Amino acid sequence: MFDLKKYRKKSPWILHYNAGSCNGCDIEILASLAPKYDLERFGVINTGNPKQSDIFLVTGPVTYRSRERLVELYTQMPEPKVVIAVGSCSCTGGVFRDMVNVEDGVDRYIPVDVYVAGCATSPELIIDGVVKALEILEQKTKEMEKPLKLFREATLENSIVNRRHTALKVGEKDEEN
Amino acid sequence: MIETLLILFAPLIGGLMYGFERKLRARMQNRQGPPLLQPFYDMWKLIDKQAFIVNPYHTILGVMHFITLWIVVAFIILGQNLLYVIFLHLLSTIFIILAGFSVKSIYSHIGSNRELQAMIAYEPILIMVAVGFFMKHGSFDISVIRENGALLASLFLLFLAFLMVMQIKLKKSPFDATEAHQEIVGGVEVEFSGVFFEFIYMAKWLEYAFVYLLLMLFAGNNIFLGIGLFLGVFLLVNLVDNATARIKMKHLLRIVLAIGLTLGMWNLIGLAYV
Amino acid sequence: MFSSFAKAFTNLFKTPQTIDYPLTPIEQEKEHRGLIEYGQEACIYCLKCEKACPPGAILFVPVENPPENEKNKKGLKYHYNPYLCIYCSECVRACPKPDEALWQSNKKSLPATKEDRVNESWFELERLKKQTD
Amino acid sequence: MKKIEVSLDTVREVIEGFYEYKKWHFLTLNGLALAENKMEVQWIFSKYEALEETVVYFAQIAYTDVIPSIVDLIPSAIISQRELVDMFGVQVEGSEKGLYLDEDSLQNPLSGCSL
Amino acid sequence: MKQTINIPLGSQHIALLEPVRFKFECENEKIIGVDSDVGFVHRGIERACTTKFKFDSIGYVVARVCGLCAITHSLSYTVAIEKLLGGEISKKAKYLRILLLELDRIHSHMLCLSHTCENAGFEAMFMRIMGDRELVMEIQELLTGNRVQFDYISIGGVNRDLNSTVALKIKENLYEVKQRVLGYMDEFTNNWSLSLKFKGIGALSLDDAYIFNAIGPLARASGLNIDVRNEIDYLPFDEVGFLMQTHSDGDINARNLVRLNEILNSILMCENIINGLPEGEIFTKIKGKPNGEAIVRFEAPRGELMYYVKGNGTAMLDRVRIKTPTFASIPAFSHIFVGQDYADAPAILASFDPCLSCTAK
Repeated sequence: MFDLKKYRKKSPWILHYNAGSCNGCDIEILASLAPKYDLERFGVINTGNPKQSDIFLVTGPVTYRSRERLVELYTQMPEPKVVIAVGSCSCTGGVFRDMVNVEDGVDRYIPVDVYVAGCATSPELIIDGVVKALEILEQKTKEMEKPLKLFREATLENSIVNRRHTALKVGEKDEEN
Repeated sequence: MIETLLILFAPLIGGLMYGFERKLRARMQNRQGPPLLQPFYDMWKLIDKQAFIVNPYHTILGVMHFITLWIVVAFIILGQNLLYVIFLHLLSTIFIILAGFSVKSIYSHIGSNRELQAMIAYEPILIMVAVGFFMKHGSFDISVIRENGALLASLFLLFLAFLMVMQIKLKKSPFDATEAHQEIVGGVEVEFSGVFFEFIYMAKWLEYAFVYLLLMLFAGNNIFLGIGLFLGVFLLVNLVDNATARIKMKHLLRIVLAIGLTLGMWNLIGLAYV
Repeated sequence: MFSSFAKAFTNLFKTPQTIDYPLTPIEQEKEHRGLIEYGQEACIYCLKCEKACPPGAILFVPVENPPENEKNKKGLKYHYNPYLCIYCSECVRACPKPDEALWQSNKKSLPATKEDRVNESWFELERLKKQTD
Repeated sequence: MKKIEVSLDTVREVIEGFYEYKKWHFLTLNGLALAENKMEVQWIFSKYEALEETVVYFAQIAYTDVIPSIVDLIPSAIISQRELVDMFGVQVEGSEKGLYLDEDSLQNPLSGCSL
Repeated sequence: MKQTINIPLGSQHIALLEPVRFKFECENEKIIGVDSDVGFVHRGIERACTTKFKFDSIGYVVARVCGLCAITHSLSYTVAIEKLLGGEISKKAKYLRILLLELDRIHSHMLCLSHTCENAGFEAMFMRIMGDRELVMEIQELLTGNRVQFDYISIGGVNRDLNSTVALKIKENLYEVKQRVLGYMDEFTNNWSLSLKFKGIGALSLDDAYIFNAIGPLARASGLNIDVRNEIDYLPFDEVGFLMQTHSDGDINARNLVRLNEILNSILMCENIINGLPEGEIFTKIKGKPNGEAIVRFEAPRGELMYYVKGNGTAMLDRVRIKTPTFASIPAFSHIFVGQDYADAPAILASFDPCLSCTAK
């Protein structure tokens, strides 16, 4: 089934931000750090510091006041990074879709790599999501290691600025193959 | 030859200790815990990561902290003067404190402040330990201490005081207010990222090597006592970590200075007059 | 303090509470409220579930070649978004033929990635739905 | 639930006379949009250790009226007053906007929304 | 003039589950002023209840105001609608509602206790309580089908019946939880490092509790006898052995002990319910459209929750006012922080058990 050895060689440190959820998913994230589900098996540490984290767990539909902080946290995280939208309302807006003070879903503001459904989501789903995120994290790391094409003209496609951009496109390339 | 190898691999040995400790702590908390080599996976990941440089002094001071600590550990392994070692270790701590003050983050400042206060608490005790060894052997040289017999019995009160210092240096509760993840998000290390955080992370491993090497000095030339002491104290430190909450800085200063200094003084007076 | 001390020490010799989840799968409770499933043959296209759903995670959208069902006069097709669903099972309670046309299974939804386009594809459906109204 | 009508001029005196801080518990300040550009403000109290004793003082006002503050009598009313300002766009003495809403979000979301 | 520093806490911080921003004006780590911003989670649920949803599906929407006291929210709303429609539900449904309400209280209090411990730097205790909390989560999942958002209560009764195997499992697990809770009692009273962290810290006096209208465990720890379960008659709390738990110290330690005692009381209530569950239907159909106004209060794990519902005879409501426990306690919070050390701030904050998503709705 899962080749866990591969994933265990990673150490995803998580950053958690609540962008307006009902706390249901947040307590499930806490529960998945607790003994029964123990995310630390994968090397997860809840750092709470954007500068040292790899995985950004966002819960909640983005409210007007939290969107600024959300983008700020995302930009403070160094590459490679993976964003997981935890719970239905952070994926698409959920039951809060179309409410007045809510932007439906996290991917209006920052690119989301993994969507975890559920209202409220359960620790198993969070673990599934983190395992999925580890795959993407590894791909992104490899993408970043690729040498720069120095002798070509620095067009938008392959300049240094766009390394991040290409790292984001990892998923789409797989689709073609 | 063996010393050179030991010096080269000192951070790795510390890393192994740290990994084992994470596993042990997880088991004490009734969970499975990360794999044994997790600190090294963390290390590889941090090398791959992008690094943000806040300002050059901050990063250089962080790297200096790591290098000085390595030299400290090297000096202990080579059997140099114990007093030098302690003062050089002080220097490395000052580097990290300066690094904390060199950025704007308020958490970093508080962390540095607390680190300074903690230094006031533990530094006299470390010096007293050195003085205790000097009074017994007439020399500060670590090689001399290693050649002679175990001093655990005659320096027992100092040993107890040293156990408190270990909790501070290894950032274990109850004396982990300097790091205090829930209050100040790690204190001085808050602004480091990527490969520069790597140095701080590896400095933590060296801190393990430093503290446990100092501990082994109490066993002198008795290798079995040394191993026993290491295992026993390793377990004890983690058990205490799992049985206490973090106490505040002012309590830390009060407890460590009052109890530690008293114990140390009694021991030194005893050594001088008995 | 000493009871914690003893507890930590005895925990060392116990098997941990942890379930090694992806390696040893957890058996879902039979009563767990998981994904909503749909039986196309039994559906009578009353659209009660669509109206009852609080977030609007069920849509019946007109398509060109609709599924064959004699009750389906308007040429509608059932769409369900598990990433919008709140798993309250209100649709199942609203359904006139529960267990045949619409029921709640205990399966969990899998994590989606960018390729699944959970938001964009649903927007298209919502737009289609709005055009018909 | 006992409902007592008051006017905005007298509400402070009425509440001052009525409220004993060891006997009554201030629940909240509630707004309610009515027809014809009017709204109802309710001050809701309940009694400690009594079965279902709730007293509601209410006043019907226009959106342009200024509601007197009762913070000096009941300090915990401050947060309800700020919410009222945000939600209905009325003025309450000494309470400013911006508890929940930002500049670009929909202002006064509850004023007349059911009409 | 002394120099002061401003220490921010939030809106993203490791000690916080929810976005709230506190700015502590500190003098050498002693807090002398607090500035708070609680509006990060405002989603506009009150407006959506009157414009977007029909009255029969609002029960599922208001449950998403807060994940921790979801059951109390949907229960309060449902009772308010039942009052307006004039229906009477069966006794069995009432008992089952209390059962889930108390299970929710147990797990919420355990979460709060563990979070307080974590913020006090006691990771082992956090893990221990969170590990034991799974026993309660397990039975909640068995009873309702989900771990957090139960969606168990509908207008006219409850959605699922309690069968005998589940009842047996609940009894077993609750017995186990009771033993563990007694263990925590011992730990919270005897651990010297916890007493340094908790005793005399963040105290609220009885008079202040009256003045600031404190509610829930915060008020009961100060000796104020307020528990809405004592003041309402929609559900038969007195039949199942409810007892109010109070303490007189008002500090963090007192709050923890009140919570532990409430867990024990809730376990007792659950056991009484399972032993004396009456026969009957779990659901009675209630028809009609709500008209008129109703105020309903319930005791959420954090304190008093009030719903004001006004209907106008159509499927859309006129007004749903949600007054949540933390909302009412914010003036008291700011008062308590002044004069404490910054090092205690996260633990004090966690000991209130704040629920900001309740507050901002």
